[in-house]
Amino acid sequence: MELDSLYQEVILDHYKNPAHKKLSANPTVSVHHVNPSCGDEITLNLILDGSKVKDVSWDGVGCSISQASTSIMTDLMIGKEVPEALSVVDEFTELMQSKGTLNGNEETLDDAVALAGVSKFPARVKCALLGWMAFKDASLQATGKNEG
Amino acid sequence: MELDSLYQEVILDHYKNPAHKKLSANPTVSVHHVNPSCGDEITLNLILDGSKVKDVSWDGVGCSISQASTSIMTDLMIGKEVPEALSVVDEFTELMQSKGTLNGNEETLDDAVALAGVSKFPARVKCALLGWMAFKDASLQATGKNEG
Amino acid sequence: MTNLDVALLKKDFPIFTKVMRGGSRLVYLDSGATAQKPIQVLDAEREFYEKHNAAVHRGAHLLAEEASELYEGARSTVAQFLGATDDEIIFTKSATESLNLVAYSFGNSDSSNRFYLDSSSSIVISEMEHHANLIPWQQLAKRTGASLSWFPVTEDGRLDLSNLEEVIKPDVKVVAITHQSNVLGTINPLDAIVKRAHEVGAVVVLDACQSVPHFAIDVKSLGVDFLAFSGHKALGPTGVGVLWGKAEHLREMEPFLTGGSMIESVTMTEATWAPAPRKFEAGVPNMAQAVGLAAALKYLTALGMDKIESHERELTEYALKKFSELDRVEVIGPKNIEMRGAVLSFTVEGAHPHDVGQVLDQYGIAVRTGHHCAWPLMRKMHVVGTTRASFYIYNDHADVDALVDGVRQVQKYFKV
Amino acid sequence: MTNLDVALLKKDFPIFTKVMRGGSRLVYLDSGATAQKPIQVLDAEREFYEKHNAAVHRGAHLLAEEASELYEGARSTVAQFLGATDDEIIFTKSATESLNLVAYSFGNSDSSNRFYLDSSSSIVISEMEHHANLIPWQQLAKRTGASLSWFPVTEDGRLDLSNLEEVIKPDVKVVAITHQSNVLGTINPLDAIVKRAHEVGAVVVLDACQSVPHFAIDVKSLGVDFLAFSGHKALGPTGVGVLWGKAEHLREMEPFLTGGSMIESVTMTEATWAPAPRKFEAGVPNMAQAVGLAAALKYLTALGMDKIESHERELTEYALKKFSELDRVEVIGPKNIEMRGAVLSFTVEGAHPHDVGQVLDQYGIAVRTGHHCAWPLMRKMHVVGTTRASFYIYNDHADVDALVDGVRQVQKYFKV
Ligand SMILES: Cc1ncc(COP(=O)(O)O)c(C=O)c1O
Ligand SMILES: Cc1ncc(COP(=O)(O)O)c(C=O)c1O
Repeated sequence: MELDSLYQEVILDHYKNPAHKKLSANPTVSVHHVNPSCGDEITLNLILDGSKVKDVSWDGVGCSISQASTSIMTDLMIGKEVPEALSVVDEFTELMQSKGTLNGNEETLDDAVALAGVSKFPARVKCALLGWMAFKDASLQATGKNEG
Repeated sequence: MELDSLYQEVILDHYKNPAHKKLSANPTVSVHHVNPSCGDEITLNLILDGSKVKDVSWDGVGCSISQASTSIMTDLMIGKEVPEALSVVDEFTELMQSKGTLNGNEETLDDAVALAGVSKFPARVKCALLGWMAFKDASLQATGKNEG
Repeated sequence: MTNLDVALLKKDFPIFTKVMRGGSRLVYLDSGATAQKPIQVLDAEREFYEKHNAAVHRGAHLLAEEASELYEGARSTVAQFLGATDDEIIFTKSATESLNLVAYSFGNSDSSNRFYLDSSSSIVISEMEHHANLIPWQQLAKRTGASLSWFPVTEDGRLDLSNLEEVIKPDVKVVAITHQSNVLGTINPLDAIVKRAHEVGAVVVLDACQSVPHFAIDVKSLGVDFLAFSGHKALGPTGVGVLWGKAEHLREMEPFLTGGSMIESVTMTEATWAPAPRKFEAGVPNMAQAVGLAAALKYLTALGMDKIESHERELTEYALKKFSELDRVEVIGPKNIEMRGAVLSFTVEGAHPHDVGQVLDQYGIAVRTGHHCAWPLMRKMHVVGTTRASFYIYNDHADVDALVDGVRQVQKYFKV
Repeated sequence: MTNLDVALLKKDFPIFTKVMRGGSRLVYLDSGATAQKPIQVLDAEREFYEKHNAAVHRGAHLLAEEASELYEGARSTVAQFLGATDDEIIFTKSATESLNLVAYSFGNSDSSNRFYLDSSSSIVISEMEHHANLIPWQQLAKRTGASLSWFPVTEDGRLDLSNLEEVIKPDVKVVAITHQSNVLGTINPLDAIVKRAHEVGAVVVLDACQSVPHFAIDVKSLGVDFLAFSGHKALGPTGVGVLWGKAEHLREMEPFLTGGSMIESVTMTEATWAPAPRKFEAGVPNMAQAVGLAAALKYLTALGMDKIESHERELTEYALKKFSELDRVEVIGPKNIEMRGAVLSFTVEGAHPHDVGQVLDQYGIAVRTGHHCAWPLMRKMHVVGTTRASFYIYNDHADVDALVDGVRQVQKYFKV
């Protein structure tokens, strides 16, 4: 079933047991993002240690895709240097916009390749990107560059 | 030719030699009407003697239909009692809106029956009515009733 | 037993021959967002373009005459459909434009105009408004300094009219309210609202997007002052909406969009306006769409608005009953059929609306998910969003059954 | 020798099979008012309705996905056609709405916004503007207290730019100007205007209704800030227009119509906006019309905008020559082909434009008569109105000949 390419087992797992879904105190930067078309919301706290991502935590409401994707993202980002983290965000964004033509590089994206199927469902791409965009925004703010 | 039912000889005559096309002094009421879709304009002066139409004069720019129709109207109205004049206006209006189904009563409308063909050309009905509507407006103003 | 021959009329809608995801047939339950179109509407539009296309009101030639006659004929059709007179019908691009038109026109009024608002005036809306009947009034309030207040919604999804006289205070100039909620299905009773509004000299603006397509409307007996709806939800083309307003109001109102065809005379520094409805229709209008909408309203009239109403009522009753048998599924909005239209919002415990919609899509079932452009109402109902099924003339019991089965599949798929 | 195979492409336009008054063929010379539609456009619209119809951006289901993709695809097509980026393209219902959008948005700005106007600001237009690019600015001036001034038009129908620096004074915030006059055919040179406007910090709003359909446009090389055009004059459906604006401007601008799909978040008292272009597209959009317009622009692109330009140029030159041979007939506007489009306005001595149009109609010739929504220009040119022939891709020498013969018939009929 086409649906299974969207809802991979690992996604449903992350959905049921999201990682880092509890806001840590004293973030370097805290951001709030919404998806206006469905009303999903996320608050994301980022703690940097120099240029290193020390902690990413979050809270919010959303569909399985946005919840799982955010969960996967946090696992992936924690411990990375900011520039590397941002390049992973770009790689993931490209994967999401690929309309099913890319599979994703497991070496850099790890569990996030399970989301490759989302790219075949244009209405869901924004769900998958919600947490990642929040992370990108927070990182740019934290490192003093603005998004615009 | 269909066109000849629109441009009757008598219309072209009135167009070339319009009657009462020179504003008389000291009108009881003077009105200015425009046809916004083509830019035709008319100023009409009405002089009443009691409830009798003593004089109707006008000036303006417009197509052959509006000029001839106004000219014919003035000939028809001068000398009439206002209520009678207004009922002739209504009769003419009905003729114009008949979409070619009426021929017009020559007894009451006289030369104006020559305009019956206009009713088959919806875009021209407003041309034919311009002077008549100005006259109606002036009469109602002069006799103290408002148009609205 | 339904009142409409659904199988027969469905043949008029080419889209139902489409093969959907997973090879399923189309179960279209999203007419609340936009309705499907019968060939009669598509043909009417096409015929306009193929045989009569010209700019209306602007040419002396045959095509312009024919186009004008078709366009003005469409206006008459709409007027008849609503029990209004021709000159009270304004063609807009959508209900959204219609509502903005009223709000902007009021904002354009100077203090000599009865629609003038300032900081001593107030505007009343409700908690169940679609954003289209909410934000324009927020903005008008912001521009004029008027205050904004609203009728609350009760827990069971009804308008709370218990404090009618306190909500519609003497300073109220506008009461803008929806006829039927696009989320809850609730049909709002208007009599008391209209009576109280008129008592304090306010006008009532009715958002009839979800009512005009579904049951017979007579503007005179409703007693409201303005009514807006969208063509595309009533089987009509996209890109056309209607604003009806009482003639006396339209006479006094300031124009909104300005430009060609809405003027009486123009100089470099000033302009005066043509009478309504022209005053409100600047530019070459959406002629083909108006003609298409007229064809749609004729189609609905031929089916019979009363039959449509009972058909949808019967279907909704059936759906409500079926849904009451589902575990861990909650209907958001009135659970009985009284004063309720053919819209069914629900939540599935443990599954986000977006995920519900996605699984249903796999079975060819098209529903809408999210906040339905009624975000404040979502908060009020304590949900992040809902899944909404909305029924129309081409839906039947089999569609409801497909939906119910689909919801069970959702629960199975997500193990909830 | 023309650059287009008119006989061949005409087969794409069903309306040319129509039999006109007196049994004549259709000689359509009113494309300046609205263009005829090729089947490719009609088919694209119909296919949208028959196979993909759903509300865009609002559903998770397949139809909504497809509709969104088609609608956003149409946006890309328009962007490519203009040399713009996708997010700079706003779909409106018409050029009239596009121009009103800009004017209202500026009027909605508060003093922290760069588009804010007050009594210390001024707006510049020209004497040859269509009412759609005149009255919205009169109204904006009235609402904000800004002053309104304009470029005069010379006796031969050109923009008088001799006092450029005095007209565009340092207090000017907006220069709104037409690219090509819909009455005179004059194409306005923009470089000096744009340069001076930007020097004083003003934005240039271009009314491109009569240029976009007729020759290649690249917004970047034009250097203007906003550009508006109507789909229906470019072979597209009625009910769709475009506003292009520089991304940086759209970011800063206030929204115009408010409602669904243009928000970021909403409470009962406040709302924030989605990024452009969404911010400017409230409500379910004119989806089928946007898709139809994209098909129209693809049709034009396939013909080749440069070919279209030379075709029209050649035809206009021929018509100007033919008209110069007519007695007691005067061309209103430039009499040579330099910086001039395919619009030919004229007066016939002794015959009112309305009467001229009526006689031409008898021969199947569709022209427009009157003030062409440019009343101030009529006064300036000392005429009550003109008869206007406007050419497009489906016109050829035979059409010009028919027109010239028709004018002779007018003179004969009215003995003038
Ligand atoms: C130069 C010009 N500007 C603006 C408009 C207005 O276009 P629309 O009526 O399609 O909004 C027109 C056409 O009528 C025009 O020719
Ligand atoms: C109740 C209600 N009001 C207003 C609207 C806005 O209609 P449109 O988007 O067609 O302008 C809708 C539909 O989206 C609606 O359901």
